[in-house]
Amino acid sequence: MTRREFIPASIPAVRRGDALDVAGLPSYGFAHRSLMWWGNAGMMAIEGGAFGFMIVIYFYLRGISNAWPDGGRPPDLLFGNINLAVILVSAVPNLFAQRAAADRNTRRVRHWLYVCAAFGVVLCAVRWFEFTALNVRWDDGAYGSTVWVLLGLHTFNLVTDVADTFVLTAVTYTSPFEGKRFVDIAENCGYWYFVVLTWLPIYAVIYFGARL
Amino acid sequence: MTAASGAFPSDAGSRTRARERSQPKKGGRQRLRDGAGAGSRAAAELERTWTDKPGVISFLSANGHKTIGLRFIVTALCFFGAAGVMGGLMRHQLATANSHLVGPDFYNQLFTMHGTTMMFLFAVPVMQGFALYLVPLMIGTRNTAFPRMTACAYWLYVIGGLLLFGAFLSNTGPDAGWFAYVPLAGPQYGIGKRVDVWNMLVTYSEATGLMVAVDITTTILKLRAPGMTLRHMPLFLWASLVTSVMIIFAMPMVMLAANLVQFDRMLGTHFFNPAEGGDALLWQHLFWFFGHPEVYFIFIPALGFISAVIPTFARRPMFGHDAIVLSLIATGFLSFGLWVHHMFATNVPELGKSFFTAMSFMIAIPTALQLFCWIATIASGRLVMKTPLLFVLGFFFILLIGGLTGIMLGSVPLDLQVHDTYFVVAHLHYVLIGGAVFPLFAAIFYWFPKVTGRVLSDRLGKWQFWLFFIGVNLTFFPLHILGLAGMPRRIYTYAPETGWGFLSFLSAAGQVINDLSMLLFAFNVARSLFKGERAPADPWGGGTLEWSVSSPPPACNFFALPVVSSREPLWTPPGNVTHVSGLSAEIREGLTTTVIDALPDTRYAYPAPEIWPFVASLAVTAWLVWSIWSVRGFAWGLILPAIAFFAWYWPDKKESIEEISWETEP
Amino acid sequence: MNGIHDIRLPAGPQAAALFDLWTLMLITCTGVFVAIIVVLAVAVWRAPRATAKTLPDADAHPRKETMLKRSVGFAVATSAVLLFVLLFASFIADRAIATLPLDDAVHIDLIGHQFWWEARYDPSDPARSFATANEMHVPVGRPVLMTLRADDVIHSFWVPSLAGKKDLIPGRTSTIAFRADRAGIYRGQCAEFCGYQHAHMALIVVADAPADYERWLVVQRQPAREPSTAQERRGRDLVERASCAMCHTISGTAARGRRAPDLSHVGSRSSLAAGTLENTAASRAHWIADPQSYKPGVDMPPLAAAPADLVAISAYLGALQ
Amino acid sequence: MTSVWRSALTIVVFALSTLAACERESRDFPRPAPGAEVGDPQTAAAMIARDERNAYALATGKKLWNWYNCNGCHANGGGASGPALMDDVWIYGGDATSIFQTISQGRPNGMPAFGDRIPTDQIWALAAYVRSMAALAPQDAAPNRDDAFLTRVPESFMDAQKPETAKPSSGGGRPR
Repeated sequence: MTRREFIPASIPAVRRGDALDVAGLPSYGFAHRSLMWWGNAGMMAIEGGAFGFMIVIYFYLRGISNAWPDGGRPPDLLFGNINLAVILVSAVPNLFAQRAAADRNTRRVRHWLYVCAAFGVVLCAVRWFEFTALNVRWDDGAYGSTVWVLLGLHTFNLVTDVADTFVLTAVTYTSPFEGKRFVDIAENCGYWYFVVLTWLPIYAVIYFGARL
Repeated sequence: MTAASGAFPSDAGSRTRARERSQPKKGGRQRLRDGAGAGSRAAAELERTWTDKPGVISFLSANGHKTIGLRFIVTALCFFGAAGVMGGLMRHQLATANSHLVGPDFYNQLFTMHGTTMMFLFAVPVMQGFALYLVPLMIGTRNTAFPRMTACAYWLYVIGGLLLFGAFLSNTGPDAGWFAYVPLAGPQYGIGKRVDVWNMLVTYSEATGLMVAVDITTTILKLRAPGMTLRHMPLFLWASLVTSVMIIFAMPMVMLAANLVQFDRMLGTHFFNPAEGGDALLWQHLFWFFGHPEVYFIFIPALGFISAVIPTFARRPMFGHDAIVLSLIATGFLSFGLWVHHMFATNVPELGKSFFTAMSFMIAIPTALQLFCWIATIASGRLVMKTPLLFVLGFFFILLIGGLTGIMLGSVPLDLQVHDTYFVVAHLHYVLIGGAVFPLFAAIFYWFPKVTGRVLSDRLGKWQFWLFFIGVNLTFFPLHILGLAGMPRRIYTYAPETGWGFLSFLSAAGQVINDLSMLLFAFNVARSLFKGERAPADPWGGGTLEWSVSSPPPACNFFALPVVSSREPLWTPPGNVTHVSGLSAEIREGLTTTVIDALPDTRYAYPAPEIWPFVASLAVTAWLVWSIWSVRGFAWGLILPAIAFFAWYWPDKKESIEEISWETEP
Repeated sequence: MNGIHDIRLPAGPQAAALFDLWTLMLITCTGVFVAIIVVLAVAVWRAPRATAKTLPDADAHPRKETMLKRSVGFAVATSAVLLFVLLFASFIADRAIATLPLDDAVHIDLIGHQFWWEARYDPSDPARSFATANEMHVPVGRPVLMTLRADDVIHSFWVPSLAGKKDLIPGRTSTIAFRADRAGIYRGQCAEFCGYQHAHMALIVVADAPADYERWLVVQRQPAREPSTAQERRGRDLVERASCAMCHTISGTAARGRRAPDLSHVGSRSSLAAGTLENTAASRAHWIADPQSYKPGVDMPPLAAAPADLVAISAYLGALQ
Repeated sequence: MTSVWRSALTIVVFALSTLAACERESRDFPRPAPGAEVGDPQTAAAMIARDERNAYALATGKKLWNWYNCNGCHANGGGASGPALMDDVWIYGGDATSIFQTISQGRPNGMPAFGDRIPTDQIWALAAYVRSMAALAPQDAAPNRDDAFLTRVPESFMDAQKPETAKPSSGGGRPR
């Protein structure tokens, strides 16, 4: 988040007789001033809800089953830890990309979006190995089903946001380039924080829910 | 009252600043801005900008909130009719013992389709349709926040509904009940593709509900007219807001759960398979955690209708406005703590059950509070005895019975006797018909003039009301007694010795009366559309903003966005600032305001109509249908929606140029 | 196949407690309903009439408002109190049901199938254990402790005149206890939707005087009666040779199937096919010849046999007292 | 716009397949009928048409397979004392009529004759199910996994077997 986004809504609207002239208002704003932010927040609430429910299901099934993981070994930690490290680091270029968007600096935006996209690709690759390191199949039992769906849900968010990043990077090359596209880029970065933050509990559940 | 004038300083500095900002950037030609009232050149330009062009493509591309909202309402009413016919079929199958009108296979599909259609394809969409149509008019803006997403939601809803009925007509109708309990709906006992179709339909309708909910929430929070602080928001808006927020928290659950069942059926996962560590009861928890709030998605908007109709027809502001707002919010919260009272007969821990009993009793209090506030408003008002008010009074009578039987059902021990009997059927129909359908008709009679510019015949309306009132009670009251006499739900026939015949026959007779009243309504609508009396802007003397524009409203809703300084702007003298000016008349532009006190914040360019929402809905359909038929389709099908959504997002050069010329940097 | 099946005719302590609770709720709620509707009616009747043209009174009379505030507050408080009373009553009834003395209880395993009930008596003791289907006998005055399990989908055990419901859920075991205080025939029916024949899944509970009950037990524990007439003997041979034996058990014969009701004493039951048909020689023959016309979707296949054979089988089964 | 055409196509396909669904979804509960002439080609064709494409018949066949304890010898089609049925090797022929005869009249080396024990309808259902085990019946009608311990790949997503191809296959999934 940048300072600029925290500037309170100053009101350049003025009275003209009994009318309120808003011609001078900006045609877009960042953070909670933009509708995109609210729509994004709604989507995060929905997906966050789904994650939360899935975690509840995980512990519900864990609670009623006498062996967890049933039969198999818990997932190997290696790729999970790599993913955790990479995704945490990826928050940094994401922050710069968001700043650049808020400053409406196309060059810097592109530059940082490239870095974000690179991180995204790496993460998708690591995610692939994570699935292979779960040591269980989705149809091996309730445990397998739960971890596969849990990891799958987060992968879905990961992949969609990476795809968005690519598309937005491409859009920065189109012209004319409307200022409100910077808001979209900033919001996409905001969504990436959501991907990072939701990974923390999901990582903990998948890798240590079967070890505790 | 003076909040408006106080909020907008009129100092020279800001005026000059504003003027130089408002200079166009490109090509010096002076831009046409709104502000002048109807009849001006700007007004004509606004109409042109907001009117959709004729033609199929633009029909599929339309994203105006009035168009989409109306489409939602009409489609939902069609599904209402279809589901009603199914209900009638069931009542006539049960009218006599050992009846052979339909067999068990078809009967199971019938009651599953009836419940699914009523809950997923009628009740929630029709309420959201009303919200889509009315919210922008009531908050004084020109469209909802995300019109294209809402258009996409509508197409998903229609296609999902058509797929469900297509499946039903080809003998693939879901047959495991609208609650689809596993294992009956699971991979082993849910034979064929029937339950897959149900899961898909749920995914569709919940996706629709969620998209619309996000749209309405954002619209109400960010697009209110300047001066419409939270305290000045009419109750209908509060109801819509609470409902939308509830939907955002409850619907992901059922979407997720339906997909888990689908995974069990399609991929061989074991969420609900006890032999492999799953649990059949888990589904009931997941389903009812959504399923109980679902009732309130239907009920709370209806309360909004009531709170909109009563003040107008009692000629006074609602008594206890703040109390009602608080009880709406309280109801929203409490409704998430009730789900286990659908599961008292299962072996969930006893202590938990008592807790849920207490919760179920507690939620009666906010509802009672609203009820008393309404009665107080009526008692202290001067009544206009028109059809909408009549339906509201019918609502009191029927909902009260439903609510009281609801309290009985909330008690664990009593529920163990009447659970899954016809007593529950009676209860839920009293609640949903009394709590949703009567207010719905009140709303239709109340807002029909605004939507169509014609008034529905009041005489026919009163006939319809009395037929419906008698019919509903005759159809559903006997079911209470049948429940006590031990008649279980969802049986396709019964033996004469059980002695359930007579009351079932009465119920079937009542159903016929309901059908008559519905036909009368259809006739009334058809007749009034062509030769109903013309409606002025404010035929009922209502006080909220939608009555300040002509009936039907202009395509742009308001030639100049209003500035409000009270809860019933049409009933109170205006503030010293009455309207907004300076928004573009050449592109679809609106005004965003701050969340709490509704100060002007930014100008907002609404997206122009596009075909992409429709294409995207087709792509999603392709994916979901494909996923029913093959596992690979579930993975690869995702590519189609991806393509569609990115094509949707990709900027359109002409549009960008136009918008940039209106752009002002923050 | 016909028995008492009504919440309002309790025949056991629990059903009685529930019926008292019901009566209390009914009275209270009716009172509340009448009160509110009367107030509303009076309000509507006394309120002056107006038209859409009438100017709305934007801010109503202050004295009137305070009066309204008081009455609304009073109404809310009253309903809260009433709700609390009902809540209390509900908890009391709950305890009354939970605290049924269980000494020398009759133990029965009840297993729900699509679409019939399997009852196993004395499950713990193989020597004395036996199975019956769709018709249970219980002694008057002694508590019955049932263990509920489901074989395929969810069913629900419900005999309204004796006790509330309890679901039979696959993969879970639940228990329910009840007591019949009056001899009689009580009808129960599956209360959770379980498929095509959810409608034809009745369970007859016969409450006998202790002596009769003991007599019944003795008969049930014996193996199936040997056929006495030639016709009956023919019937048994047919049953053993034909498809019947694939699913049904008749103790002491070659029929040892485990998938369908135990027929060792089917002649002693009052109904066939979980309360679908009265148990007569004719109905038995019809049922065996064409079960799907009575219970479409039931697992029993039609038996392609000559009428004479059907009569013989029916006679044999009827003799299995 | 490619996605439009593809989706439109898929919808048409779905519409057609739902119409075809009538035969997949119909539940025809067996009514008394003169026992089918075993091996009579018309009957065979009719029965295959009715059962193999019909989800309810296949599910019934699967239920009977468990009830009549076919697993005792043909452990889940994997094979034990009896031959495996999930692979593509058919000693006495993999067509419905041959399977019908195998069940009703029995075969040398251990397969008993069930002709007078199991009604014809049920034998046809069993035959249809046995074919679905090897994915010789339409996949969209084949049963999904059981609510039981998973011992084999669900019939609904077995890899289709080609009776002529000789190499035995694991059935597309991990045998447990």
